[in-house]
Amino acid sequence: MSEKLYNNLLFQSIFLMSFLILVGLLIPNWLVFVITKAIAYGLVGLGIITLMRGGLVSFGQGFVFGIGGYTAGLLGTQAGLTDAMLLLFVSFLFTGLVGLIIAPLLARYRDIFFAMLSLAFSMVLYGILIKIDAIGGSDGFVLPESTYFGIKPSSEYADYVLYVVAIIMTGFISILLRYYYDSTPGLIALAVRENELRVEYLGSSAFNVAVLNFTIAAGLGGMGGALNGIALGHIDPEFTYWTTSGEFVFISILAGYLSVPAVFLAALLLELVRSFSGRYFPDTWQLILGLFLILSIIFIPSGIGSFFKQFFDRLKKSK
Amino acid sequence: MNFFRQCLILISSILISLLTFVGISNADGHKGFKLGVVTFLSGPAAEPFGVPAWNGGKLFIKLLNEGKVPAPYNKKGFGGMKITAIPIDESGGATKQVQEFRNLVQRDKVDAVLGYVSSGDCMAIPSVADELKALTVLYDCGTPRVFEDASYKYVFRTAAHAAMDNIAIAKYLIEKGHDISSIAGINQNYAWGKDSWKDFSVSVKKLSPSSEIKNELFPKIFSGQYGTEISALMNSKAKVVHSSLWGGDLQSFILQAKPRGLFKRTQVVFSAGDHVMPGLGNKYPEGVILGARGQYGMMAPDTELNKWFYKSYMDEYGVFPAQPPYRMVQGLMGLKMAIEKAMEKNGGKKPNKDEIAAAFKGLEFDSPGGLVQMKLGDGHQAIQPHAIGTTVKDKDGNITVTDIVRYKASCVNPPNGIKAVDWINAGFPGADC
Amino acid sequence: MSKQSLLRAENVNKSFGAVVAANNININIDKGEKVSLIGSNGAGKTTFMNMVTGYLKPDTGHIYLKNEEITQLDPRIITQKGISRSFQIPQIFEPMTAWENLLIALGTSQKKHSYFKNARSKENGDFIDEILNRFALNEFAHRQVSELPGGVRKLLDIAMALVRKPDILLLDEPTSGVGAEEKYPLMDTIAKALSGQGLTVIFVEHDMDIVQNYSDRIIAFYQGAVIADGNGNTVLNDSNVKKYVTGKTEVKAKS
Amino acid sequence: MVDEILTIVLDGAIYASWLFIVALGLTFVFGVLKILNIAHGGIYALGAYSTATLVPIFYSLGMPEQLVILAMLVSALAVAIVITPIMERGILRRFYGQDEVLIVLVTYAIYLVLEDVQKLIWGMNSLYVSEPRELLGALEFGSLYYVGYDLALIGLAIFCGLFLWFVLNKTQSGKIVLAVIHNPEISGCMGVNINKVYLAAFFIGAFLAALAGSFTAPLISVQVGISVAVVIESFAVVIIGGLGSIPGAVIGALIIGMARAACVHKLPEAEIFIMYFCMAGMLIFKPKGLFQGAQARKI
Repeated sequence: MSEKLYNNLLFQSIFLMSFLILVGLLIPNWLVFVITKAIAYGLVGLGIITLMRGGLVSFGQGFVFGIGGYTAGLLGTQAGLTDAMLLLFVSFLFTGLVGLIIAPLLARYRDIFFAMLSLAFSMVLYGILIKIDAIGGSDGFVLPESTYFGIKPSSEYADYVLYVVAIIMTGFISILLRYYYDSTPGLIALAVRENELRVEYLGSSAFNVAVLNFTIAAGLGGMGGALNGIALGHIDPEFTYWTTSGEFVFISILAGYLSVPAVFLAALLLELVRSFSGRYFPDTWQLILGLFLILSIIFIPSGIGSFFKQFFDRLKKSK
Repeated sequence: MNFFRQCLILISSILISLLTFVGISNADGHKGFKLGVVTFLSGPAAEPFGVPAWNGGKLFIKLLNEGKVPAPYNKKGFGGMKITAIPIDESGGATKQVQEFRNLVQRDKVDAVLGYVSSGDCMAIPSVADELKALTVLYDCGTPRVFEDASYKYVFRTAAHAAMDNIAIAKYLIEKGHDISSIAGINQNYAWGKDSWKDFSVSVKKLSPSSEIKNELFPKIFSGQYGTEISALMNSKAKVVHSSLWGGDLQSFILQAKPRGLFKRTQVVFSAGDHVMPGLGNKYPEGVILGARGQYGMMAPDTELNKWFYKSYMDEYGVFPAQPPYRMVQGLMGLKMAIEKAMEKNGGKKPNKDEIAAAFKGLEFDSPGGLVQMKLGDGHQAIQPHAIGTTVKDKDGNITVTDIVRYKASCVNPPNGIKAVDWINAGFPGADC
Repeated sequence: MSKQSLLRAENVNKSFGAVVAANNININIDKGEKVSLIGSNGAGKTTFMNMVTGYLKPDTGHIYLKNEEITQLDPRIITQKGISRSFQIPQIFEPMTAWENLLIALGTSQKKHSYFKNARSKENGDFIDEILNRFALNEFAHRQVSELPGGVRKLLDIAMALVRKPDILLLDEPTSGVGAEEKYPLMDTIAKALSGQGLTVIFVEHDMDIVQNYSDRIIAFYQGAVIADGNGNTVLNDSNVKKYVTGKTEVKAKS
Repeated sequence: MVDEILTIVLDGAIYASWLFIVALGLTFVFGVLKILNIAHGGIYALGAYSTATLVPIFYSLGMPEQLVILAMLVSALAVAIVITPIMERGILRRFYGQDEVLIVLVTYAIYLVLEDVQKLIWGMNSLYVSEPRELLGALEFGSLYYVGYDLALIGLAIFCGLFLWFVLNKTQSGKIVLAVIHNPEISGCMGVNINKVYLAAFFIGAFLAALAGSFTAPLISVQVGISVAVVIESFAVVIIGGLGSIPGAVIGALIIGMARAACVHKLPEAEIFIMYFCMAGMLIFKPKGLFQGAQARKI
């Protein structure tokens, strides 16, 4: 009985979440903040991974990242909605809806064409955002400070509270996604990745799989964008720029599509490399980031997730 | 027990990596004064702005630490404390800068942050600065909205905002008898460009109500190609073309417009036109009216402090200092004065940020560009005297600035409590010229 | 044998540029028949199969399944309506195990899915084990399919098509790419697995011995047209078939 | 009125020519190698830097002014010669056959590296080479002056396009390239050395990128950060025209160039948006671009 409990996904996740929440009390504030940002980026990466499981990679997740961020920001500034959890949730739903609307346009395409068209969508959004002066144009705008159930935490704890909220919401989303990946439709998505023709001849629709996965990816990206905006307190059209989208693809390729926690680890790694190289090599941080990308693609082609999987598989066997 | 073992490994690896990072970030000790300096070190704004500004700042900090700066800045460092500067790249957009700012404050635990060229960054940073209670000095950016739309406790701007640049140019055009019956503008499509054009066009309309706006172009920042815009400006046949372009954009615009005769046919005015002169040299067109966003570089006042700074910079880098180094040094001077004033009050201890902020409020200090007064935004926003001139070729064929008209700070800056736009619209009430 | 028409092609034509791939084809197949399609390469048998499964659309003509027109439908819909197929080169999910391949095939055949229920449930497992058993694939269940021998891959491909319990199963050259000595055991396994379900099977095959042994009706194609249709002896001894399909070799009578 | 239309057409044509030269290499490399090379913008910047370095040397050697165009060609060639083995042989080759999107990411990483490489080699100062632009004098059109050099860009664009078209369709090696574009596997089986074709195609793409940089250098101040906008502008051209299509690149460049010129003259508020607007329209009505040959889906 107890053995079963330890191997239960829900139990493991809750254990990990509580551990991270406790750790958040011990680590310095900046790291809490960096982890929160990594979670935001990781959510978008998780979306791309969901797509990757169905054989697609989007090079334009800045599109949904931006929509999520602006949704949260505009609800905050225009509608006075400041509850972080509500903002995250609404952004998730709204961006998911947008994703559902444009998914049929994109779902007909595969490989590089899918990637490029999604990138084009993100650029169109960028073009629109820099044009709308009412929401700050290229400068973006500042978000109001968030509240939680009507309470505004004091500034020393604001970061930590958001961190806790991010961990809990992301934790449960990750669990749901894991269930989805292991469910029959999740498995069919993997099959689409391997051989779309066969899936069609088995009577399932690769198109529907792409639409569903893109919608999920959009929702996750939107939530990531909202979390990023809330954490930083500022959003601008840079959210949707192609360089931002490039980082998301990097996170998901570094993580691989096998493991959910690996995505967040990859996002954290990218955040740390970026911020430390920016801090210690302000003149050449792009060079370092670029080399880091190339080397990790060369040496970990199937992603950190594959290490995770091997590691746990071996543990299981050795038992 | 396999899950426990997994957890143990995971936990210990996370802990080890965390400790490593915490160790790195706390490695350097904390004795002198730690200053985060944020300026463009990459991207198109680096060469014309970020790098010369930081060159000036680096030199000045070095001389301060050595105690080689003339009075009243002759105390070593900041009130005897050695200054350690941490330069950070400003490129990547406002959102990235908010994060870098948090890193500086929370991870590097800097005592103050000096920075920001981009108006977008200046709009984004202050609210975070107040939230984190981090002393922040904005040294360059121009948008008037920072202290007009909100007020902040820990944020100061040691340079005048952009309204002054455009008001002074409008006044100059009229005083020198230029034809301003029609105007056109080419400004970048973001806060700086839009505000600059609005301030200029409204000022001209106020001073000469009959003048007509022909053409308002707002190309994207860093677009680099202006062929079509130049045609449109020349087709409009406006008498005056105004531009607040800066950096690489301004350089490219000049290079592309000059052979097409724009500068011969129209009176062109650059509200921030001097900082590309060291780079362009004699490719800079003649007869252009320009401001330097203060009395800087070729339009600097003839004071001891300026002569000292001009010479030190020239000796070190081999080019004359344009506005960016002046403005960064101005920020450092303001910060130094505020710190030393706070130390006088608290008996020479290292002051905390509340003490420095209190001392900074309403501060007045001399800079190479003239007297800086923290008068607007309830003592958080500086005003300073201004100068406008016209380019001309001297007898050796070198481009220099002539016909310089100097404006008192109170002549081209609104009084405390009035928004720049409102002040212009009202016809500059209370201007003391 | 009931005379209820299961699959019917009426006046089906298809050409690719100047090449006529289907020339006024009329075929009627009843429930439970085991039909083989023969003809040299390019004769039109694969084109016919592809039109039945929806990969190609006829230029003119109609195809009916149980009197319902399926001419313009997508492969996926046609599959859902009851026509499954296997492939000449097995189309299986290479990095997965045989067991997982069947799990996916099973998943695609299920109408309702739960997004939060693990696909590897006991009932799914039992079902797959039974199929594996039927195709004698038990020992390969948990091996990655890219490592499996050709015959096993063929079997798995067919097994996947069968999971959905189709009305008609189309087998595209089930023994191609398999060593000569393995062909008969393979066909035996297939025949055994397919038996007893009243399943209609249409297969494309080049080996005339296999055609004779495992089908009760043969349709011969030449240049896109059906040149003979009937039971084994009739078709294989048809002069046109001899000339254009089987070549000069005399075919020995069915023993 | 006529004057204004003439101006718009001329401005649009100049800008379109520039866009076309920039996008041509990108679309060609995509056509052959199926790589969307984000580092294209970085190579463009290297070309500009290399011209800004070589041309002053050329002048200081006292060479005749008219031959400066040779110096510009040489500088573009030099960039292509240096960058091709490093990028194609050294890095990209490892990834052929892998996921195309992975390769896009690799080129993105190379783009980042190139950004700082420029800084490390040439420092932060901006460079100017406006001299070649004075070579061809100025021409008067209506009430406006145009610089001969800018108009010559139109000629250069036409030349580049025709030259590439000629090489591909009228020469033996060009036909081999076309065969590889059509089906690399079959061409490989038929004895075509695919690796060589890829190397050559990448070289041509890199040369075109560097050439665009070379000929843009006299127009701008060459400095860090000139590449980021180029990536997106050439990308927009290619999306509108269809990935991998040379005629598509012509049309894409003309659409953006003309639309932008018309906007600047008649509707300045829309200028920065127009490129994205064209792209959005194309995505909605013809998502594969005007000249897209590749099929969208396997079934």
